[in-house]
Amino acid sequence: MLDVSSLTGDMSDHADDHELRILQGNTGQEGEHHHDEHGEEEPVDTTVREHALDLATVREKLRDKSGKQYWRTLEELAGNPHFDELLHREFPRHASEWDDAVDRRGFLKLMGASLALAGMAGCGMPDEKNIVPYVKQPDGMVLGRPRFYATAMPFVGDAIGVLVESHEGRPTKLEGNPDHPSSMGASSAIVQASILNLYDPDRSQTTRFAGEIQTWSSFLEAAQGLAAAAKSQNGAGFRILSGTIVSPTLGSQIKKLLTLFPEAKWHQWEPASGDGSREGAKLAFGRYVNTVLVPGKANVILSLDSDFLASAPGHIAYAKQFSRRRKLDSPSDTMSRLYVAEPTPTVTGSSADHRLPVRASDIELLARALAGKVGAGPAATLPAETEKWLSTVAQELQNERGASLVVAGEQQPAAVHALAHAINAALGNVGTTLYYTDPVETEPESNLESLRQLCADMGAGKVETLVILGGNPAYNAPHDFDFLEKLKKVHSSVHLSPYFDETSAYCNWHIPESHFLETWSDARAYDGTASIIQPLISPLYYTKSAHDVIAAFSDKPGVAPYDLVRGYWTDAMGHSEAAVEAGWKKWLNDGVIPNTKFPAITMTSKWSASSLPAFQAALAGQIEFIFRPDPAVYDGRFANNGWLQELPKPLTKITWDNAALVSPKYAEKMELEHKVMARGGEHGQVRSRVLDIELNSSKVTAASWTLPGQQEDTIVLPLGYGRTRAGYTGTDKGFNAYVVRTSNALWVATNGKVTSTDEGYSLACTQYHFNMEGRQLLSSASLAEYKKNPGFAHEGVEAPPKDDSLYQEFSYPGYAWGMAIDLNKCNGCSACVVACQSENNIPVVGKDQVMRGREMHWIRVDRYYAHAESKTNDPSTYNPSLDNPETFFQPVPCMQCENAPCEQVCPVGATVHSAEGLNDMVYNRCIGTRYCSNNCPYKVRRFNFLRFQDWETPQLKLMRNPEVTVRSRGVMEKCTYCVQRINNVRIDAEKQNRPIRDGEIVTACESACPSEAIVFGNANDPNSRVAKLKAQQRNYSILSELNARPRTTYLAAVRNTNTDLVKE
Amino acid sequence: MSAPEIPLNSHPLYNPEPEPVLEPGHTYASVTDKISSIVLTRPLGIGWLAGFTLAFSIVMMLFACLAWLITKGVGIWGINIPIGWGFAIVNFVWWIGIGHAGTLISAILYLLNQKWRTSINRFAEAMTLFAVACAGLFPLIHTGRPWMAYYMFPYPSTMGIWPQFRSPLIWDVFAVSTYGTVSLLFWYVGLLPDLATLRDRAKQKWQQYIFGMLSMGWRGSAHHWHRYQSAYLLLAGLATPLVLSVHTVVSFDFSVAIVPGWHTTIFPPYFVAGAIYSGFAMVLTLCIPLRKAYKLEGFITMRHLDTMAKVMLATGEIVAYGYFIEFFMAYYSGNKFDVFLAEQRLHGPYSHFYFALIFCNILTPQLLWFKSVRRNVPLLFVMSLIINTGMWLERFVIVVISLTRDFMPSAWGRYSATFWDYGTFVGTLGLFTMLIFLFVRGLPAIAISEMRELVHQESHGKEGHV
Amino acid sequence: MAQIFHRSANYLARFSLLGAAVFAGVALTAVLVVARSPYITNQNVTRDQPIQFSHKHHAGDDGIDCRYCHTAVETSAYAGIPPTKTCMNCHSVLFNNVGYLEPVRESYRTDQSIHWVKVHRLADYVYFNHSIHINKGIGCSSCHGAVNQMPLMFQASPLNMQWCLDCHRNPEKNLRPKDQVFNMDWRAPANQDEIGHRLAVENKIRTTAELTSCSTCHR
Amino acid sequence: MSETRSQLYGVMGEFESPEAILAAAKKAREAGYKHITAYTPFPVEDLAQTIGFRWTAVPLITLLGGLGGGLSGFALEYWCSAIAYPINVGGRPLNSWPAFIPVTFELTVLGAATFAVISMLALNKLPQPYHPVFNVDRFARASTDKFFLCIESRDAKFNLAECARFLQSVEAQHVTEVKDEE
Repeated sequence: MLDVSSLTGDMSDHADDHELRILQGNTGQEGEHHHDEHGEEEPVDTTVREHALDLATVREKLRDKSGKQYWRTLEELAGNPHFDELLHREFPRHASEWDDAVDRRGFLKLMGASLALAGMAGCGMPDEKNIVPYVKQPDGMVLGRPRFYATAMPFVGDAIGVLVESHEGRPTKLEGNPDHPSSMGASSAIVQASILNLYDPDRSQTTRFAGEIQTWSSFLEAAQGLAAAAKSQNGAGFRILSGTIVSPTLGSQIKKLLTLFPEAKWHQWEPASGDGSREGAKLAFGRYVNTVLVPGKANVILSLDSDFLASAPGHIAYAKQFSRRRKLDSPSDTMSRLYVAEPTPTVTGSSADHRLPVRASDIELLARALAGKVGAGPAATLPAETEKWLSTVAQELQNERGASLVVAGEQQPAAVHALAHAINAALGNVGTTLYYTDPVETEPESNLESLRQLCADMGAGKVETLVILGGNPAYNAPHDFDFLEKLKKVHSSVHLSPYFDETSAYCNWHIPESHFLETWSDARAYDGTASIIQPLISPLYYTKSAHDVIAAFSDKPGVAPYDLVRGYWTDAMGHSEAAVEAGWKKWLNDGVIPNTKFPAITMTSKWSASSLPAFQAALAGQIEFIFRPDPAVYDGRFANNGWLQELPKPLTKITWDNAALVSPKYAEKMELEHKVMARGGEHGQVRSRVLDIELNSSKVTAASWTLPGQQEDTIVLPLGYGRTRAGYTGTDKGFNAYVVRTSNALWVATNGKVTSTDEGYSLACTQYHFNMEGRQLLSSASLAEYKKNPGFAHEGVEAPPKDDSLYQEFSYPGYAWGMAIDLNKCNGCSACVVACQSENNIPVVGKDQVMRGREMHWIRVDRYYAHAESKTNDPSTYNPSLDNPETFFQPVPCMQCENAPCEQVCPVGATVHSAEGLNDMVYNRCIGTRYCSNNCPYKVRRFNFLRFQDWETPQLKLMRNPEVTVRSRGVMEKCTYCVQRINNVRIDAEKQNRPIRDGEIVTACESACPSEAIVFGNANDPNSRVAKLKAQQRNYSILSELNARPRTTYLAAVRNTNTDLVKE
Repeated sequence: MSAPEIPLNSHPLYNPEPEPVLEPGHTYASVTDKISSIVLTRPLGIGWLAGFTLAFSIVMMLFACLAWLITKGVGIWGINIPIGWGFAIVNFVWWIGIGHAGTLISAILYLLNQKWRTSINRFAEAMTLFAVACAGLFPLIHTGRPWMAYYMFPYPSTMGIWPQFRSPLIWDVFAVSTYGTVSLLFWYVGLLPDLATLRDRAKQKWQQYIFGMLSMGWRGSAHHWHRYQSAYLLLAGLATPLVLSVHTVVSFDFSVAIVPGWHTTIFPPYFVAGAIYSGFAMVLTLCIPLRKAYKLEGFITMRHLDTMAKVMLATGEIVAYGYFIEFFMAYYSGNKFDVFLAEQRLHGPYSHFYFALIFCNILTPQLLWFKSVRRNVPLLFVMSLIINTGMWLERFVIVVISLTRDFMPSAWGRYSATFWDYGTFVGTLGLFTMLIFLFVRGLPAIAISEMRELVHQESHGKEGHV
Repeated sequence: MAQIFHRSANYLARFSLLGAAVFAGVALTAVLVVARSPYITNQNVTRDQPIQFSHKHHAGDDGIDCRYCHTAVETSAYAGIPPTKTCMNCHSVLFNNVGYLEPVRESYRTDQSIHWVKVHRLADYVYFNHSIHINKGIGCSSCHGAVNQMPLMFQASPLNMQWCLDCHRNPEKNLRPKDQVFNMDWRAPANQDEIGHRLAVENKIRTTAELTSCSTCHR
Repeated sequence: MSETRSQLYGVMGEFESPEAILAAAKKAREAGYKHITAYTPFPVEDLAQTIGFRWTAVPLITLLGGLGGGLSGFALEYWCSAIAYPINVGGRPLNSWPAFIPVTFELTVLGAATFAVISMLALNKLPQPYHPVFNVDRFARASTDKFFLCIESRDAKFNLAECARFLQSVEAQHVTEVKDEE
């Protein structure tokens, strides 16, 4: 298939503009696009029709044609029967991807996709549908039954084990792998969304040289040439730049290469995960050490600006362990207690029992003081208020020696980490609530210094060949490094990346990177456990993995990744092919390689806190700018992912944008009011003031956003936005914070100048109103109160008793499906939202539609600030209660009310009750009066105001879950408790004539939830988990006075507050 | 001139010094001639042509809006979640309300034996039909899939599914279609003798044919009249409860739902009163120019305007009472959602709509207490326009404001209409006007035979029959 | 005034009014009838297939079991259309050079799928599952008719929702002993009512309320 | 009109006022004529009774129509919701009769109204665009300002000369014979 690659990339260029329109919810634009675009007549040589085609001829025909002409020619070719046949011949694989509902046109369009031949979409289609069976059906495949494969998603110093649901060879959904340490069966929003990246039509599709399409083989030749050149001078001038690498195979490949080129250098750069933890460990122990937390064993946790529940390696596992310690079955149960000191609210901070807003730079002072208090270093003096807080915490940490835990944040400097190590050691926590292992990453080093050195060499013209494995330094390198200018001095540069991005544009060679579901590889989890990454689908385009690229420069070019991985593990298993052969199948099946978890090592401190230089506290009132990865698009690598772009960020609830986060006090001072717009309003569109930020001798214009709970003098600049070459979805969204980020102030910057402009910027915010208006929506109490009054959630609301009706009520003798959501565990991470989107084919509607209040998420996570007040309901109007409000999250799916208000008002019976108590939604009966939505007190119904679904883009067709109807324009939709999963499990159970077991049905949101907050099951079965939860006194239903009898109920949140810190 | 032997109490609207409902000196022939000539002989004036052309072009715009709507979907409007209903439903309720005056005048006043109804009932009924036509458009087009709207009718489908009769929307379907049909019948029956008149007076053959067919060969024989009157009386008797039921059912769309601001028991009476209120306002809006243009002051006298003004005043007060009760019940019940909504109406983002509504519907009509105002035709005309606006605002307040602030603060939103919302609304105004224009030139705008009867009564001091 | 209409106009007028009413009624009925007719349901329509495959020959005369080709019918939602390989199992030796089987051999040679024309088409929003019906004792022929009598395949049942409901409301009419499920010639015995009820209990057939809940078939 | 063979339908006289025709009709009845018809531009009280037409079936038919409409309405709703496809809607009972009242009411009115109108037309033998009386030229005024009395030839006592004389005797003007063309 090599040659065909020469057809593709160019067209993908043109395709880019159109294929993704739909992701923007920009309906009515699809379909004839390519014809519109390339419609005009041009003389075309039709001799090609005469004789049968082979790809060589096609290439011949297309050579030196470009743009419109190129398309005309392709459309000519598309008309040629031989060409069609050729496609079948060249892509038999795709033929096998179809279930039996495909028609010829769809099939050709799929071909079109892999050739980016969307011009063929116009082909006529026969009125009858066709069945396209396999020629030779793969072994073990049963049509219509999904299969699950274990693999792992490598992600910044971690690998998250996943099970991939695959329908007839199409991966459609990711689930956590219960056997994998960093997943434990759960996942995160990013993991859930990564499947969309696989099918993203904007992905780069072919190798290019100087922007022109080239074949992989021509790159191989070039690479060998470069290698030879490098070899001749011992590798001097040969550089590799990669992200953090946790793939043992890739690591060893690179190291082997470096042995070939002794003078060559390998640099690493991860823009959003700091060097602090690395260098901190080195500072404390004299060598790089990996820290593994065991929050499950901790009774008291202090987080020093660490968002360990929602980011950084292992966070899913940590969230799981932590939530298990927040489990309350009865008032007699105990809970762990979480203290968080942080500059800006995070998911972790919001779950804290006590949270202290501290500026990022003062965290170190806090750490020093704490060290002093626990005897791990010299004492330090704190402001009175903080002092009181910290001494209470210190006291408690000491009371819980060996069962306490202090965690330092990724973005905190080495010193804080070193102090944390010292404190944990002093508290005797090492070995219980945390332990140390060898580094997980192949080659730990200070990323900042590494990149600094590379840039220096590049600047000095010392770099002949630069191979960039993933990453996007042109976009995310500190701007004082001036990476781009220096890159121009590099003689030949190679960039491997999934998109033709900011960096690719300036490199000679661009190699499209395979998605992790497309290639063989391996990766280590945060605790060292290794997994084999197996391909679930052969590459949709002509993409390659880092293994291929490194191999291309090695002495054995063109070795397949599979052989490399096999080879590495053969060596690792003591060079015994047999051992690997024996284990291989099981490794793939389980998704983990047994006994590869790193053993705990004992470290002795080679450092004392007293050796720290004197601490310079920042001037009071001085504004501090801090850089943070975005909760959705992270460092920008997910910018083109529509699901993540449209995911409301846990705290701000903003979608499609980032904003400079400011504190209410600062907002009041600068008069940065929020203006709720008439269209969409509180649920959709808020206009906020635009700020000009001058920082580090550079300038950026950003929309401001007032965030309650943020430290007064802190402004957060979230990274990852303002991409210029992200693709249709991600380009030109938000502002680019990297522009004002310099190497000397990588995380915390001061001496900036903020000027508030008089212009406004409309942000798509899905939940603006932050208080509960005294309604019983989210009920919470302190542990003490709960013990005193376990039924607190039911106070002040009188729900009508069950037998109050004049009429005879319906009974549910069989299964009664129900859900219980433990607000004590939910930390708002929003994994459920994306999981639901992926499972239920929920469309992305785009910023404009979100601003009109039309996002389609079936489950939303409401964020409330208890007791927060503001006379204008605008956090920008300051009120002390906004300084550090108690934050709660409440996932809201359809409540599946037994007395559903929506059902009674539907004129056509499109939403009615099932015999098992589900509130069925029948799309094909719905005529779209929207009466049900009006009458739904929980507002969980979603309406297809326009044609939001993409019916054209073939890649997205492949991604759809065939078990769920794809809704079209004009119909209402909503959460169904994943009825497709219920039905499939029930059918299997019935075939065996047995009842459904508890936990056999897992809804998408439930399985994704890292903190086990969501439990689904049969409420009729007293032994089911859900029934037990519903039996708890904490269990209540929202707005119970309406007597809608929701099947989804909530367990009231309980905060384990420390009475010493409660202000009188 | 009404007869002294009639006891005072036998006329609910008895007027001690009644002035004529018909200018004196008219004969059977003269009324017949004056009214039928408008249809038969009078040439099309510039005014009519200009007005009609304008109305027609607006209707074309309506079609454009509908075409775009069908192509793209209801998303082109301002609606969203939580505000699932916007202009479409507001307009629907407004139009259907206006559509109440006609049947009310012809039916209820007929039963109440009000002579003054005679000269206005015909075009009031016509207005009803056209208003219902405009109203009927909206429930159809506001659905996400209008081409599936037939699901709302009970027909034996291959799916074996039937409409859901607990839904007020289904009640609407039946109420509105019944109302349309009965109004049409009522109107047509009333027209029969006049069509015969036109047939007999027509000069051109084609006119004779058309009116001849429409009049079904009416001969005005005593037998005809006998059955005719009996049927007409029955229709009046049926239309009276019907007219009350229709807006009650429309109010159920809201009061049956649980949304705060919708779920109130005051709605049925207060919707009906509001309907009559806006209906009469619209009758005034139409008949004031009409009597001027076609010199019908002799038939539509000050007495008519005065009485209609009084009816507006009365219904206006009922509506005011409705507003008051909404607030009263909110605080009296202490229901936190209702209380909150009540306050939102006064202080929320849409308060200006509410105050505008109070001005139009409560303050303005108080002027009608004064005879001088009721007699001031231009002022009356302006007030009728203000009240029409006010009633539209009332529906906006009910539909939209309630939805913007319901149970879950997290889901609160706001609404603002788009170009297409306005386009569709204005379009129906055009449609209505165009139909009125066609009507006044195509059919007798005043019931001729009833006028002749009136001449008879007036000249013989005899009271109305029945 | 002169008479405008001829006397015949009386009859014309009355007749046309009556006629209009009658026509409306007839038209409505016609629509409802057509909606149930093969014209819409595609019932009993045979379609041209790339290969004139005869179920009568294979299932009837040769007595090959349904499951030999439709392998997934007991385990999956789809019965499964056999891959070319399945045909070649026999036809690599039997009739291995007759012309009308060339498309099969070609497909096998060139690794290109045979494009069969769909005969049974359910609407996309209906989720029919073969396996559960088979396992609960609904025979193939209950829906597909006597396939072993069909030289060319056609859709034997209307496959509209009303038809599905008829069985979901009282399945016992069609329940058979498990061993009869694949028997194309099975006919309901005289005592089907009693047998049906017994089987319904044995196979734990769900209640009508459950079987007629929307989400049983629609998602 | 004289060319075509025609038969006599009756004799018709014209009057100026309701009172005049009322008086004439009385006299005609007293004179023993059974088949008399009066044509007036608007309903004249007692006229129908005077010429011997009292009872009409319209109200009864209307009542039946109303009952039919209402009953079928409720029956439809009950059957759809409780028998044809009984399904749990928002926990409401299958027979939610209070919710069925509005439709029942509307259909009652619809049935009654339609039947009232149809019966009125049918009993009046409408549509009937052709009728002998239209042959009389002056009859056009019957829908404007003149009142006509017609003694039909099917009356047992009918005799052209006598009837004409009789009509003149009650001050009828323009007494003409009404011809019915074949």
